[in-house]
Amino acid sequence: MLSRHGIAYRVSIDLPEGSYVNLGIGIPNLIGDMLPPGKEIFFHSENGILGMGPAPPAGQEDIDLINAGKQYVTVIPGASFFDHPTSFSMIRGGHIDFCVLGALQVAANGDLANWRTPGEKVPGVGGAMDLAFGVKNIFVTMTHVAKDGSPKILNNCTLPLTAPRCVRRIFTDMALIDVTPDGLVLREVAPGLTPEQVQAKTEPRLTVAADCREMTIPEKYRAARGAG
Amino acid sequence: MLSRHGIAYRVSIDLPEGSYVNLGIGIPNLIGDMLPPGKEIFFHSENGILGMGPAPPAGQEDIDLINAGKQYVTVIPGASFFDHPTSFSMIRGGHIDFCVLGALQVAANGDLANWRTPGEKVPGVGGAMDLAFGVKNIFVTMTHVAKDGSPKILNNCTLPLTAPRCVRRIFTDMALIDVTPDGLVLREVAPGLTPEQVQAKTEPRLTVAADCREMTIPEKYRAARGAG
Amino acid sequence: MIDKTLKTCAEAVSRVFDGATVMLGGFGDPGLPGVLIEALREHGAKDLWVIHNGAGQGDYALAGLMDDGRVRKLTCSFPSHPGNKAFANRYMRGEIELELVPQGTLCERIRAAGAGLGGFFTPTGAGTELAAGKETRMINGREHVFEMPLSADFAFVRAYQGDRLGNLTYRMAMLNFNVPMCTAAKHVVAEIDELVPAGGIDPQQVHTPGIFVDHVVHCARHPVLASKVNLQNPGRA
Amino acid sequence: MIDKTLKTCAEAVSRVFDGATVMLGGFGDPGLPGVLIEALREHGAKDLWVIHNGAGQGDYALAGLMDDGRVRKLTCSFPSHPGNKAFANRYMRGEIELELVPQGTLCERIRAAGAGLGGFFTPTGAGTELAAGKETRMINGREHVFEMPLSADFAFVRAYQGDRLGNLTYRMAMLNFNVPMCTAAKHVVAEIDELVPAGGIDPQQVHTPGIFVDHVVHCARHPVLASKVNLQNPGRA
Repeated sequence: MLSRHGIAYRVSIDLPEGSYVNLGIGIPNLIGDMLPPGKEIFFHSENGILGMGPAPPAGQEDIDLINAGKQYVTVIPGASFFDHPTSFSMIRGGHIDFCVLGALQVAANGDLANWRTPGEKVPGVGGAMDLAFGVKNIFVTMTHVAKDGSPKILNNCTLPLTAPRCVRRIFTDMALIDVTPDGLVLREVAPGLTPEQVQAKTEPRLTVAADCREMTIPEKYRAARGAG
Repeated sequence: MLSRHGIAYRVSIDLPEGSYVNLGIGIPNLIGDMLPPGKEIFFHSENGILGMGPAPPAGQEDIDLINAGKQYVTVIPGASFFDHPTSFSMIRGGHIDFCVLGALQVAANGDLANWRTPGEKVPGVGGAMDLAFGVKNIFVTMTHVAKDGSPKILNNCTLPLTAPRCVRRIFTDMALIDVTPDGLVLREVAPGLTPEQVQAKTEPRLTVAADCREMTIPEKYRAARGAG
Repeated sequence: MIDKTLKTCAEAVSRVFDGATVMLGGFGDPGLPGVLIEALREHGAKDLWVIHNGAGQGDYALAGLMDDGRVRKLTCSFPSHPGNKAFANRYMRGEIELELVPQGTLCERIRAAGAGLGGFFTPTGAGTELAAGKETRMINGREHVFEMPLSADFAFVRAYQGDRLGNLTYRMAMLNFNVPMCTAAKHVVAEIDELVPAGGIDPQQVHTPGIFVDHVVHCARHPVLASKVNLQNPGRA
Repeated sequence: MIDKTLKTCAEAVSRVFDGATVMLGGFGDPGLPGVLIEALREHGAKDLWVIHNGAGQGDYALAGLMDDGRVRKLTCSFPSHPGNKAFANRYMRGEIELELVPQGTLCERIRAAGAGLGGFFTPTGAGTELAAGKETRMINGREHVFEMPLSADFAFVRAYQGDRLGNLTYRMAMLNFNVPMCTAAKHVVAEIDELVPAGGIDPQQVHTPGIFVDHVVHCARHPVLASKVNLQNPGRA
């Protein structure tokens, strides 16, 4: 099993140098710190920033520099600021290469549900739909199962969709799974797990890739197996 | 009768301080020089300039600073540059207060024809339609009659329209005429002319305004009566 | 001489009428017109239709306006921030109507209004509950949703520099909704950190040309906002 | 390290294929990618669909490309400049197809493609011959015309400053069509007056963020353009 940081680490390996990437709130937010020094990736924030850097040291926050999650951030050399229409042109126009989002549910066909939780009083969508519809490669990060142990990778989403058929790759604490036209393909399992154990926690049938392997993850990013 | 500069002078009186104005090619281009010192008007150019000033002295042209007519221009303090979508948002979004255009024909209902001349080999529309459809107040400047003496203010335009029902006021070498829901209203005549003489060169019936008067135009802007 | 400066935000909001549609700029704190919103609270206009990305936070600015019971309808993308108690309470009692719009569609609808367009087709939301009841069309093999322009009677924004002609610049992430909102309302007011002379802003660096702005008010930022961080903060009085 | 710089315009146009759609930036001379267009003439690709505001002038750049018989179709707003003999001759012989679009609609269609929209309704042109055969709709009591996005395989522009990341700024009236065209093509190249280090452009002053640009080429302006005026001219070698 991977820790949250382990999931973020595994995603970071799949982001190529020179790519333009939007990170959602939660696990995706940990990815920036996982990149090796010198691997240049441009992080986009919906509120009009391209080229976000690490969080500022305490006391050095700039009142006018926050990300879409309302956290204070910094920018790297070569960054740019722009207005919302330009920012969402980047998203909807297919200019962002990767978006890494959290998910409540993912279906076998790539349907994503991540904007509306059951029983919430006030709904809020923010930029989630724009990202899910607009970005070329949607990566999802999440725990493989819900707190009650039920699978989050389902035959069909039961929660309201963020976007249909948008997810390309799923990164969980148990596995790396690709969404393909032929269904879900298990590419990697977390250290110590077998494909069968992953399948047991996944509703749709997984095709185990011929070269399915155990993830290479530093020891510090592994986690004790969860209750699920 | 007014000279071309006389027509431009008469228009300049009707442009209030603080207004945003787009000037077409030809007579409208003369208006900037007619403004009294200190009357602050912001001139817009479709290619992305707000706050155009007078033409530069020879040898001081800037290669990157031309207007929509491809002439070298200058800018005044407080000017701004922007891209085409922003520039045409100003036009189409109703932000420009006045546009002064030349015309081939104007109809009694305000229809304007000014983009396609008879017998031309290559048609070109440029920004003419955007301006005619988008700007709040369309002012037309032209000679009252064509070179062959035929009226250019007609019951119906015979040339392809630039925009229907867009013209608000017509400035010619003979008269100032308003387009109103009740038809054309003659407000002013050029020095020495009578309403009857203007009507004789105008196809639709003109309503002579109760306060119709002779224009106040400096002597230097008057012209000998044309052959028409 | 053109002079769009006003002395006070009270003066700037004085024309707001009951039932008016009001765009409030900003995303989070950057670009939020906190002083104008407080002036609007003082002013007293009610039954407002507010257009903003969120629903406010804490008890200042928009949250305060909601708490005062002055907002009839909110068009936004993200009213579900945990700090939005003022909205949540009134929404759950059915006292505020909510129009929930994806963030990119929201800013594009505002831009469309400012640009004089009659609406547009966007892929965002097609097949989801946020597109329920909306016109859809297949374009280039993809389902699109038709969205209408969104305009307002008033738009209030916070900018960095401004001049007497209404030209504005923004610092960093202040641009956000402020740029399109300035184009989409009948009456636009910007509160600004610095008043500079005409020509004090390089014409290539104007973010909002003065043609879109009716008034600028030079004032310190709203105290809650200005107090949030200490360094790099042009909003401190 | 990201490095979008190329040494020559020849290299930058090498991928252009027969039948490609090519956006050429600029309005008049400002922003015109004269060196790239000359490289495209040398390159030899034919049957091109060119999108540009006009049809070129004189015998250089786009006019030269037309004269060489390499343009199959032109989408533009104003091909009727008296200096456009190369286009006029071929057009009257029926050798070039012309799609005539009002200038504001042209740039908005390009922007729509870059912004991932499926088209929009505009009042411009309704009831005129340029809207003949197009879908129309009454919106808020006014007739609107439906216009589709306009994208391209390649976009070539001239900018002022650029960096290795593709960030661009423009001087004065150079922005024009270049800003939207950079967003609307699969492969975007900018020739630039000055190459600056990453971070050399203030993030608030970037006109075209590098995400939209594939390559930058640092080179003197096309000799015809650079020779036009003597002063205030950053394009002189």
